[in-house]
Amino acid sequence: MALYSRSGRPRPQSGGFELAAWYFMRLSGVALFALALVHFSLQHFVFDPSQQTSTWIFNQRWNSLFWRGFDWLLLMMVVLHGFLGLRTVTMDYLKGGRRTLALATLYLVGAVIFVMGTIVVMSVPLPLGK
Amino acid sequence: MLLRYRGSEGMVAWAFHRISGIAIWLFVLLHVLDIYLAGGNPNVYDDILKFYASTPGRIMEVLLGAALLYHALNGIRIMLMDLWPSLTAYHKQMWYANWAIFVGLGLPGAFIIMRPALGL
Amino acid sequence: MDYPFDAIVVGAGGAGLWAALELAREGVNTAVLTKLYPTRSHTGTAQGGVCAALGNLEEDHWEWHMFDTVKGGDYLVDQDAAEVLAREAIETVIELEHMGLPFNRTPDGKIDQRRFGGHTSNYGEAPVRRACFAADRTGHMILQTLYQQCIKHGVKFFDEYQVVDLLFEGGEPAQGGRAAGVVAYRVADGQLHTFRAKAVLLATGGFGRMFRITSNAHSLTGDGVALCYRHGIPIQDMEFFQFHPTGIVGIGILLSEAARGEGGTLLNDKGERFMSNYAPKLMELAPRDMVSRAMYQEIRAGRGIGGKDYLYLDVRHLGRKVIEEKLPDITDFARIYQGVEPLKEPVPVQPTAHYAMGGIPTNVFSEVVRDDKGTVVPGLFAAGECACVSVHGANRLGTNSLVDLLVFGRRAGRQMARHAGSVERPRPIADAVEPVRAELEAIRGRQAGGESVAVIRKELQDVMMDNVGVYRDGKLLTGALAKVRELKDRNGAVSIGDCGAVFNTDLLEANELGYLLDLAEVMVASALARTESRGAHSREDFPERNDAGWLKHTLAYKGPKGPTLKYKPVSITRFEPKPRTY
Amino acid sequence: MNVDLRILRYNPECDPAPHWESYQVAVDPMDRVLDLLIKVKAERDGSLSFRRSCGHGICGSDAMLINSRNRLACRIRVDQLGKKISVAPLPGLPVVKDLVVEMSGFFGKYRSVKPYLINDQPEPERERLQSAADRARYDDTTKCILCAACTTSCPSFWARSDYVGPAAIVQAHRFIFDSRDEGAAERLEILSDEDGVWRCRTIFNCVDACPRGINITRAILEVSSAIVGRRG
Ligand SMILES: Cc1cc2nc3c(=O)[nH]c(=O)nc-3n(C[C@H](O)[C@H](O)[C@H](O)COP(=O)(O)OP(=O)(O)OC[C@H]3O[C@@H](n4cnc5c(N)ncnc54)[C@H](O)[C@@H]3O)c2cc1C
Ligand code: HEM
Ligand code: SF4
Ligand code: F3S
Ligand code: FES
Repeated sequence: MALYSRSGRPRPQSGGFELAAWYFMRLSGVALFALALVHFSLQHFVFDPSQQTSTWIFNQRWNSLFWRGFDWLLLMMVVLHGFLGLRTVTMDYLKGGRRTLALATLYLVGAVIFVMGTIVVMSVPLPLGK
Repeated sequence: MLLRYRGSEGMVAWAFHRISGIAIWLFVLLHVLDIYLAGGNPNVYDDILKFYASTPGRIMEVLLGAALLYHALNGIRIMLMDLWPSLTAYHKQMWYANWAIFVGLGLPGAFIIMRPALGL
Repeated sequence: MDYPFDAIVVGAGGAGLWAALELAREGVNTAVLTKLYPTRSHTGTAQGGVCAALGNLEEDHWEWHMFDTVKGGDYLVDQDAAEVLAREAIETVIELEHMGLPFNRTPDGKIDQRRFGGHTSNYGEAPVRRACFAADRTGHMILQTLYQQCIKHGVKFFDEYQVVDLLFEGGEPAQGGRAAGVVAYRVADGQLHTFRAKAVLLATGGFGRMFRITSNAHSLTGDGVALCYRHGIPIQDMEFFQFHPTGIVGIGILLSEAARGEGGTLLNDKGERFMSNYAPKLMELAPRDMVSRAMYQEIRAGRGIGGKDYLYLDVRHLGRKVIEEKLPDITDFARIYQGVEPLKEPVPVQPTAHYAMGGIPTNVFSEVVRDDKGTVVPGLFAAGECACVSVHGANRLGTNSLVDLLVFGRRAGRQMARHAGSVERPRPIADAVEPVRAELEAIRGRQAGGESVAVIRKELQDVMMDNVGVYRDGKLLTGALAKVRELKDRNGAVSIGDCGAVFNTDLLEANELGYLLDLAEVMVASALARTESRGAHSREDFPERNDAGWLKHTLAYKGPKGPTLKYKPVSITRFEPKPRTY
Repeated sequence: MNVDLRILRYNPECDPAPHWESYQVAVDPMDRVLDLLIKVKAERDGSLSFRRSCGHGICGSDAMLINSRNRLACRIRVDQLGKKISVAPLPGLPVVKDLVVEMSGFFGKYRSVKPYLINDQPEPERERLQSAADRARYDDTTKCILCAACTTSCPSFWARSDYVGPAAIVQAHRFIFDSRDEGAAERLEILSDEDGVWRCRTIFNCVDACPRGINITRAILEVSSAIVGRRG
C-alpha cells in the first residue's frame, strides 16, 4: 500500500493495531469496572487497611485460589489497560526521540510490574488447610 | 493551549478522565511494589501499611477511590456512547448523572474510610 | 514566476468549478486561480434551489421554463441562449445528482422540487414545482459537490491568488488580440506571478458590494468584469441589477425566496397580503423586480411596519416541521442576525441588492464577444454571474442563476478544451507584470493620511443604494454619476495603512475598490441613457416599457471620459414580446 | 455602548512574536464581531488582516478564537459576549498574519479521506433513486462548510497535529453513509490508521465549536463503529 494517500496526509501503516487497542481499552474497561471496584471495596469497606498486615494477606485474603486468581486478573488488566492508556498519553505529548524513550521506559516498567506482581501472587505458598 | 481554550463539560470530563487514569496508574505502581515487599520483606511492608492506615494515608486512599470511581463511571459513559452514538446528544446529562452517582456512592465510602481516623 | 498551462480558470464558484471539471475530464492541463479558498465562493450561499423541468411532481416542459425565463427577463433575454438554458438545465441537474449532490427526495425517491418566483406551468398559468433543492442550502451543496469532483479529477488549484490583470497576445482585444493568460497576486506573500494559457475563463462572480444593503459577499467586487472593461471589452446591460425582496433589515442578508416558495406570505402594517394588488395570480411568487417594487410602493404609501421602511415575511402558518426541515438555515439567520423567532413572529424584511444581470458579453459557447456583431475574443471565456449571455435579460428569475452556472460553466469548459486543442500556447510576455506592479506600488507608496478606502467605499455604497436602487429617475442618476466621478478622482489619492507583503488585505481592498468604482460608473451611465422601465430598471420619469426604442442590449465601452454606449439587438426566436402581467 | 476589544496581533515582517492590542470600539449590541474587526480596520489600523467573505456564516472564512472559544466572527453578536471581547487566530495552526492561519494542512487532511462520491456503476438515464430515509441518514454531515473551527478546538489535534481531525471525518461520514456511495471500505481503511478516528477522545469541543450545529462526535463514533463492525 502507498505510503502516501491520494494527496497530502502521510499514511502511517495501521495493521489494525490501533483498532485492537481501542477495542481492548473498552473490553478491559468493562472488566476493570468489576475487578477494580470490587477489589477497592473489599480492601476499604469490608476490611480496613489497618488489619491488612502481610500475615493477614497470606493467611486470610489470599487463602483461596479464587481471590488469588481474581487479583491476578486485576493486575493483568490494570497493567494492560493502564499501559495502553499511558501509551496514548505519551504519544499525544511527546515527539521523536523522547517519545521513543518514554515508550520504552513505559514498556519496561509495565513488564517489571507485571512480573513482580505475578511472582507475589504465585510464589507465596497457599497456606491451605492451616 | 488547554488553559487558553474554554471547553465545556466534555473537555473537563476528558481532562479528569486522563488525570485520574494517570493517577491510578501511579498508585498501581506503588501498590505492586508494596505487595511485592509483602512477599519478600514482610517487615518493611508492615511499616508501609502503617502509613496506609494513618490519617494522611487514608486521605490518599479517599482520593484514590475518587479517581477510580470517577474514571470508572466516565469510562462507562464513553463506552455507552461508543455503542450507541446517538447518545452523544445527551453527553452532558450523562456526565451530570455520573456526578450524582459519584456523590451518592463516594460520600458514604469516604466516610467509611475516614471513620477510624476521625475516631468514630 | 511564470506558470505555463493550457487553460486557466479564474474563480472557483459554481461556474468556474464546473468548467475546470470538464477541462480535467478532457485531460487539459488546467489551473484554477481563486482569491478565496474554493469552498468560500459565494455560490455556497445560494439557498433556494436550481430549476429544471424534470416534472418529478407535476407536468413540466423545458419550453415552459424557457418561456418563464424570457418573460421574467422582460423580453430582453436572448432567446437562443434561454433555450439552451432550459434544455440543458435538465441534464446538468441529473449530472449533479450522479456526482453525489444530496438533493431532497420525493416519497418515491426522486429529486424533490418546490415552487419558485415566476416559474409557471403552461406559459404563465399557475406556479409550478420546478426548483430542485437540498433543504435551503442548494448552492452550498452544488459548490461542495463540484469541488469534490474537482479533487477527484485532480484539478490543480491556486488558492488565494488574486487575479489583477489580463494578458493578451497580438494586441489588445479591440485590435484582434487573443487571450494569453493572467497576472495574479499571491495573497500569502504579495508576489506577482504570470499564468500563461491558451484559454482563459473569467468566473469571478458579481459585484453587489457597490451597494450599502446587499446579500453579496465582501469579496464580490466585480474583478473580472472590470478587468475586461479596462482592456476595452464592452460591458453589457449594466443598468439591470436585481433587488431581492426579502433581505434582513439594515444588513441585507438574504432570506431565500424558498420561504415564499414553501408558502410564506408578505404582509404590510395592516396585516394585508398586499401582493394581491400587484400580481393577483402569482401573489408572492411574482418575479423579484415586481415584488420589490410592490414593497417600495407599500412603504411609500405609509403601510410599512410602523410606518417604517420594511415589511413582514410571515412563515408561522407553515408549521414547525416544514420550517425546520426545509428552511432551517434562513430561520437560523432570522434568529441570529435579527433576534426574531420565525416560528412565533413575522420577520421584518426589505429589498436587498442581489444580482447583476449584466456583465461580460458572451455567446452561447461562453466565448467573450467584443462588439455588437458578436466578434469573439479568441481564447477568452466568461461564465456565471460575471457573464451576460444574456439569459436573464432585464430581470433574473429565482434559481436561474444556478442553472446559468451549471449550463454555461459546463459549456465554457468544453469549448475551452476544444480551443486549447487547436492553438499554440502563447509565448512569455516580457514585463507582463509591470503595469499592475506599478499600479499597486503607487497605492502602497502613497503617504499615509490620504483618502481612505473605507470612506470612499462607504460613500459609493450610499449613493448607489439611494440613487440607483429599485426606483430611479434622471435627477437621481445624474447626481449619482457626478458623485461616482468625484469618488473616482478621490480614489486616485487613496492611501493605505499596511505596506507589508504578507496577507495585505488593505492593498487588495484598495484594488477592489477601483473595480467597483469603474463598474458603478458604467452602471449609472447605462441607466441614465435607458429612458424606459424594463425589468429591474425602473425609471419613474419613464415608467413604461418601450419596445420600439429600447428592445436592445446596452454595450458600454471604456472611453477617455467615461463609458461610451452602443447597443445590440435582442435575439428573439420563439416568443414575441407581450405585456408582462402575473 | 463601548466594548474593550483585544486582538492578538502578529505581523511576521516586523513582530518577533504575537502580542495583544487593545481597542475601545463603539458598538451596537446586535453588531457581530466581524463588524468590529471591519471597523477597527477602517478606522484604527488598516494593517489588521483577517479572512472574511459571505458575512453570514456560510462560507467558513472567519473562524477564530473569540473569548476563548472557536467561533465564526460573522455569527457571534456583541450581546452574546459582553463588554470584554478577545480575538485570536484559530489555535493549533501556524499563524500567517494577525488572525489569518495557514489552512493547507487542514485541506490536505480533507482531501486525504476521498471526499467525493465513489460509484463505478454505469450511470442511469435519470437520477439515482434514494429514499427520504436514506437521504436523512447523512443529512447532518452535509452541512459542513470546512471552517476548521472543530479541528482546531480539539485537544487531540493540538497534541498531535497529524490527527486527521473532526472536519475530515465529518466529510468522510457524509459519503460513507450515503446509500449511493461504494467507497466506504476505502475510507474506513484510511480512517482506521494511527491518526484516524481512534485519536478522538470524545471531548466534544468540536461539537460546541461547530457553527453549523453538526453533531460531529456522533459522526465520528458512527465511523468508528463502522470500522469495528467491519473488522471485529
Ligand atoms: C444570498 C444569495 C442567495 C442566492 N440564492 C440563489 C438561488 O437560490 N438560486 C440561484 O439560482 N441563484 C441564487 N443566487 C445567485 C447565485 O448564487 C450567484 O449568482 C452565483 O452563485 C454566482 O456564481 P459564480 O460561479 O459566478 O461566482 P461566485 O460563486 O461568486 O464565485 C466567484 C469566484 O471568483 C473568485 N474571484 C473573484 N475575483 C477574483 C480575482 N480577482 N482573482 C481570483 N479569483 C477571483 C472568487 O474567489 C470565487 O471563487 C444567490 C445569491 C446570493 C447572494
Ligand atoms: C474501573 C474501571 C475502568 C474503566 C471502566 C475504564 C475505562 C476506560 C476507558 C473506556 C478508557 C478509554 C478512554 C478513551 O478512549 O477516551 C480508559 C482510558 C484510560 N484508563 Fe481506564 N478504565 C478503568 C480503570 C482504569 C485503571 C484502574 C487505570 C489505571 C491503571 C486506568 C487508566 C487509564 C488510562 C491511563 C487511560 C488513558 C486516558 C486517556 O487516553 O486520556 N483505567 N479507561
Ligand atoms: S464540521 Fe462544523 S466546525 Fe467542523 S469544519 Fe465543518 S462546519 Fe466547521
Ligand atoms: S474535540 Fe476532538 S476528541 Fe473527538 S469529540 Fe471532538 S474530535
Ligand atoms: S464571513 Fe463567511 S462564514 Fe463568516
